Amino acid sequence: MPRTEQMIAQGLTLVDAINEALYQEMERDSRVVCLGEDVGLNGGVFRVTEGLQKVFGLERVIDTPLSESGIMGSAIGLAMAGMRPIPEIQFEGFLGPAYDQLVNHAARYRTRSRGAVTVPMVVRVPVGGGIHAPELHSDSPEAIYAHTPGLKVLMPSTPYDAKGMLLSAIRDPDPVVFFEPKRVYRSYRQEVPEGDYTIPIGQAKVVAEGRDLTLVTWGASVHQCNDALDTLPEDVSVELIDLRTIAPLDVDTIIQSVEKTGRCVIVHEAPKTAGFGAEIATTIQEYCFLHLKAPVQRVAGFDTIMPYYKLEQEYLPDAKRVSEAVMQCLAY
Amino acid sequence: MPRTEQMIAQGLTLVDAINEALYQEMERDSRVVCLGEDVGLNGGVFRVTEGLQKVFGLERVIDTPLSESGIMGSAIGLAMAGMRPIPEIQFEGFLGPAYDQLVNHAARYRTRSRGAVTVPMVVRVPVGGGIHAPELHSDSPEAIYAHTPGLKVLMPSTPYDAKGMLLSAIRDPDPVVFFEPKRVYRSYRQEVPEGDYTIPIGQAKVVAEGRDLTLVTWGASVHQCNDALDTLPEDVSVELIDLRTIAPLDVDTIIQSVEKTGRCVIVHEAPKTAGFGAEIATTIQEYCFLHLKAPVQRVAGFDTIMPYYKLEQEYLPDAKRVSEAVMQCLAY
Amino acid sequence: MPLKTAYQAKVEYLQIMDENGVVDEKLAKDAMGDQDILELYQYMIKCRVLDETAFKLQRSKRMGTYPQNKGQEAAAIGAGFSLKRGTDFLVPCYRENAALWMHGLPMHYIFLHWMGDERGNQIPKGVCQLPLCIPIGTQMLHATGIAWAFKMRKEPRVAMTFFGDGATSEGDFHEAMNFASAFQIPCIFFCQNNQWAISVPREQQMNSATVAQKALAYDMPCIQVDGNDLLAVHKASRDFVERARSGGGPAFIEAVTYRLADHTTADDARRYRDSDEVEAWVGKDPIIRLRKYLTAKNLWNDAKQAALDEAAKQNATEVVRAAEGIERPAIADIFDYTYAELPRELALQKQTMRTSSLGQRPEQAGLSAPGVSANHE
Amino acid sequence: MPLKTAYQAKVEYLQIMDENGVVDEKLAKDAMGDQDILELYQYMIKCRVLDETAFKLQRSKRMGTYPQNKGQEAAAIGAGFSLKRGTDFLVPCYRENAALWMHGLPMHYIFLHWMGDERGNQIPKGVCQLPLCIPIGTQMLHATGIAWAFKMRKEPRVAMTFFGDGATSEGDFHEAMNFASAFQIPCIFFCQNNQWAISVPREQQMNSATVAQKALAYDMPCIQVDGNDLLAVHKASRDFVERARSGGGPAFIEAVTYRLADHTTADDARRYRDSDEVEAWVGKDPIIRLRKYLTAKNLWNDAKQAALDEAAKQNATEVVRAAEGIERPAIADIFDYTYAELPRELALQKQTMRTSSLGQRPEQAGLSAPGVSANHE
Ligand SMILES: Cc1ncc(C[n+]2csc(CCOP(=O)(O)OP(=O)(O)O)c2C)c(N)n1
Ligand SMILES: Cc1ncc(C[n+]2csc(CCOP(=O)(O)OP(=O)(O)O)c2C)c(N)n1
Ligand SMILES: [Mg+2]
Ligand SMILES: [Mg+2]
Repeated sequence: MPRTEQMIAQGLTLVDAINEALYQEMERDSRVVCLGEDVGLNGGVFRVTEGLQKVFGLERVIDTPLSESGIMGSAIGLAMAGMRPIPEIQFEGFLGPAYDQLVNHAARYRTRSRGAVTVPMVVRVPVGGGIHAPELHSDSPEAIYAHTPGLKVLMPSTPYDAKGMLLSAIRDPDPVVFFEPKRVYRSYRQEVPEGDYTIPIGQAKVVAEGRDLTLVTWGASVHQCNDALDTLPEDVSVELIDLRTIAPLDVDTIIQSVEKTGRCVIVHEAPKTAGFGAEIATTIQEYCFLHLKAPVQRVAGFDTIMPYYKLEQEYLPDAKRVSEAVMQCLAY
Repeated sequence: MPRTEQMIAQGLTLVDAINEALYQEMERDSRVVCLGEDVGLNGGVFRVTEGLQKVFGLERVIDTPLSESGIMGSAIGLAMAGMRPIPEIQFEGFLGPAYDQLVNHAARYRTRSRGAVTVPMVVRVPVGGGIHAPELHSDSPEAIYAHTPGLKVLMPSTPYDAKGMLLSAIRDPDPVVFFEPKRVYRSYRQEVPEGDYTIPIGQAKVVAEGRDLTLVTWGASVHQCNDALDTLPEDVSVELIDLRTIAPLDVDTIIQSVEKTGRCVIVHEAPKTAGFGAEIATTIQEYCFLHLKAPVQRVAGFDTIMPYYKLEQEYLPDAKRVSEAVMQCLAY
Repeated sequence: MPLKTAYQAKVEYLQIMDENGVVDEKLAKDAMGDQDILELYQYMIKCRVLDETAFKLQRSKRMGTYPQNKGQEAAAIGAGFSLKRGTDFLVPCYRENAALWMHGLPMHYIFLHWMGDERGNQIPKGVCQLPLCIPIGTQMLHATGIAWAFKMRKEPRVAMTFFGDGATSEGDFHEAMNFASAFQIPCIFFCQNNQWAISVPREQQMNSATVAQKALAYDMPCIQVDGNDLLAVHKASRDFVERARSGGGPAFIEAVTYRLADHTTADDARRYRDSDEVEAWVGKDPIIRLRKYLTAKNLWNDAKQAALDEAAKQNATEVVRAAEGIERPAIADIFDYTYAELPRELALQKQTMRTSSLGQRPEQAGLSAPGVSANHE
Repeated sequence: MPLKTAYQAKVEYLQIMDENGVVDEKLAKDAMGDQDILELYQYMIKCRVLDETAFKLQRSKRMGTYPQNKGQEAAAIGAGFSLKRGTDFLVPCYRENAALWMHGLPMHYIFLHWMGDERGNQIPKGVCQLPLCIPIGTQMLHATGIAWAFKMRKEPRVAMTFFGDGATSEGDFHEAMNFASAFQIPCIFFCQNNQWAISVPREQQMNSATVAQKALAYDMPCIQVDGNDLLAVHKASRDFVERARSGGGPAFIEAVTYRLADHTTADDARRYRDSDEVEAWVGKDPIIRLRKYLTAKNLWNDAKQAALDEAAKQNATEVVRAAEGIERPAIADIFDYTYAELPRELALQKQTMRTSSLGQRPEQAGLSAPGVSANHE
């Protein structure tokens, strides 16, 4: 939606930036439609689609029945028939009922039809913990979808990236899962260009340059890692990489950094075992074996169910756990 | 079912062994019921439940509607109410529609109810490629479920292990996903004790001892790896580990081996990226960093959709790819 | 064009007590007696007060997001009252507090749940119910499975599951209904059609005239009742429960009611619905009509109401005290309840509260004690 | 006990031509003309011969698992014939070959599919259909989405999706029906009720008297037709298709038919069903009754049949030649079609046919060329 005075003065939140990308792309491309539970008049439970129905009408911003498989499956059909659907799944926990349509259909059509049928769509999903939400509203399932060939998996951590990445995603000819870290939704504002710009899918970002150790993360954890950097001793120089795209992975940016630093800590909210951190650590030891001065470490969610909110802060990796792991890795 | 003459003379196939475990446990424990598509009169599409309905009746060996979420969800209810359900999902591809019930319910009930409600059940699922089956009948989704706290994930590779592991699984108080590598179903026979025995969940097996390199694998790939061993030069001594249980992982057995050999190759059918091989490789470099003489390597499925059967042999890791990786790792 | 009729069916609607508390005498004969009405009325008042209490707790940040029950008390309790405590099984969604309490759940459990504490789900032994269910539509299959176990073991027990109008759009609803019908499982499906699923009105959720007719797809007996009419809800529930208990199979009940409050405390319903509509339904409040009925029958008066209001307030205070008085949950819980036994890696995580291998075995890094932290912290 | 009726509905059944080829003249008036019948009859014979051909190919290991269509030709083609080629969209399951061919798919594509070759799914430009769908029940949502796009763009186009009786038990069936109904999407749901889902008979799959009544849950127009009666199938399909095209919304058709063969070539139906039942249905074969009808009308005779049989055989030979004559698929295809563009890691996998990093960059191990293999191989 057009910018408010607050946005002009203070910048955009993550919610604002995504809303702006949707608004601008819907203006530009009449094939784009948004659909999902409560995305219309109510503007979505996080107000990400706020105002869009008023501008683009009931036919392009669609309140669907409470039916995630229905949303995903019919969005697949819309995409096949030449539309550019942007289904919203209200919380990452509710990807569950839509799993089959996403993994066994959206991801497979191009290859199973040898290019005759394609599914250009962007599945928007709020993700992650830290907002005192009820059960199944705080998970981080990105590894599941990164393990699914045919899908691209994105997770911006800043308003600026969110807008540019979402515009890329909508224009991408393949299905994209666009995870939005809900903890960042309104946590701060940032200056974001008003015009059209894209951030290429598959490019990580070096948030801070450093010599001694590489810190790799994505989503809300980028901010925890940034906090951790502030607590480290002056003479410790850490390179912080925000993955932005989880699949396909930007191997080169990671490798270049670790070849320089020789040490790496990976941070994510999802449970450690078989989380995406494992893929990164494995890739690093494959390619940087002779450069590594210490084993790659993972600071991740525990291998338990994400707890209800009284204990969620203990579950989520925080700046303290990150900086401790950094110091231990440096001491190795 | 009682042994046939062929079974007495030549041993049991994997199908026979699983059938025998089901038969014996249903005799022993009246709470055990099997349910799924075509598991009754038809004995399952792979004949794993052959004959059971005749012995135990329509109430304990149940042909359900074509409804995987229904099978999984009602099995959860049965388990909660004191039964010991063994749902069969006809092929791993059809876990998709049951994903939500398995991951967001079966796996979570103990923790979300702080032990008040538990889900002791075994989900039997034929898994993997290599039998010229149609689409979605040849996948290997074990990493997905290994990334799900609350589930145990098993995949036997031999008739002997299958019987003992299935008996353990049925008696386990938590939900177990029991993957049955369909390529092995009837590929050979093995002597299997007739009586009751269990193989503890969480224990890997050292199939062959060796000095120079550790080969870690599970399911049907165990046999490919065995074939690969035969093709290696005489003086190369490889330790082959069959994981058997994927979650919880037997870290100790792997670490002990790699501390000795200093090299490791992991083999699995699933796509490489974020596959379970990544977890193992990461764990190894975490714990055996100073012992490693070469980067841990993965011989896995490609990061593509499992192709239709004309090309499946090119997709699946075979003895050649395994032995080549072993030799390259040794040459590092 | 057709030659013959292959199937026909209809859905009937039941109301016994109207908005003015006037009952249809003929229909009322077989309904609940005045003593029961009196008891349940008091329950409903307590429930309403607790609902307001929870709302206030949330507003003062002493509770997380909370979904109010306001206006739906008759539906919940009329149905819940048809079940045998300790025998029949109740599988809730999250908007039938009164039914759960009636069926034996200590009231502060539900508060604990919404305070972000799993102990609110730790159903005491002997209380036959599952914890609240957040993912919509998923719990009906559990009820179906539980009731199926009763049938397999030939126990004269029934399961009842609650869900909203929105929940009927999920695939799991369909699969549960089909299983229950195909295997003639003693499970009662109770839909609280409160007209809204967050911001989506029922007519947009589905194109059908009633929710109840969804049962026709499964040849399952069904009825639509005035969900704000305690008597109608209870009579339909009781009859179907007893029918199921005696082997008659599953049934579906649509209770037509209304969500008088916002969807949850995180919602603002003024964004999407008219206050006129809400006003109209305020007049149909299940509590108001019961009071009118009881007053007309000389079973109730202002003094009794004042005493009840006071008791309800007192009760709320105790519930809040119980919910807030509990010690902070142990962090060990998140590990100890993942499996019956702690796997080794998880035990290590529990012990060190770390996932990094160096955090778990600092000796790897030449550091000494587990959990050692860098000295700058 | 109820006060009033909230909803009522019925399902009607249509048959125009009976098992002896005798038509109900009144009903037949508005049905297909004899020229069309003649053309479709020939199509059905070709389809039957191709079906037998596929069966034999499987038995001689020249094809993988194959699901026969035998006995269901009238259902498939009667429905398919109601669609406009190149305009309306057809979303199949896997047992309606005749409909796909009729709708423009070169016949050998389906053979290629079952020969384990994705090129069988590479639907040619201008042919408005999706490839065969293996996971049951999942494709109906795609049809719903496609038809929804037509509606959004105000194109006078319709989608039709095929599925079996078993498929109606899946949650996705329900979600697709509800979406189509809620948004009044021009999608026709065509159920081939062939009485079996592998070994599970329809009466065990569901407890309802008809499949068609499932549409009542969504207030969706529906009909049950004799699925072995080409005229009835076509009339119902055509009417609903045209109704949808002109904005009338979705509809559901249950075609009562029978799977005369095994479920697939991997199945042995004698394990679970009586030969008596099969025999009874052989008598209702859609081809037999058409031949009787045409013969009685003097439109057909033995000589014509002999010529047709010969042509059908000839056709089958050509189809097999086309399917088997194609070069082996390039292994590059599995990489090239994963995404529109090859990501770097995938390009490396394609180039080296290795996933091990040392296999991809052997120089890491001090070895020279990519793809180098140990010399013992
Ligand atoms: C599977 C799933 N999808 C989405 C949500 C988010 N959500 C919570 S409540 C709700 C609406 C529920 O409506 P209804 O079933 O009518 O119950 P009510 O809230 O009206 O009692 C939605 C969409 C959820 N909890 N679970
Ligand atoms: C989701 C899913 N579950 C299970 C299967 C295995 N399976 C293949 S066909 C079939 C029966 C299908 O019955 P129906 O829908 O009646 O179609 P028909 O084969 O009779 O044409 C089953 C269970 C599948 N392909 N997909
Ligand atoms: Mg509702
Ligand atoms: Mg069928």
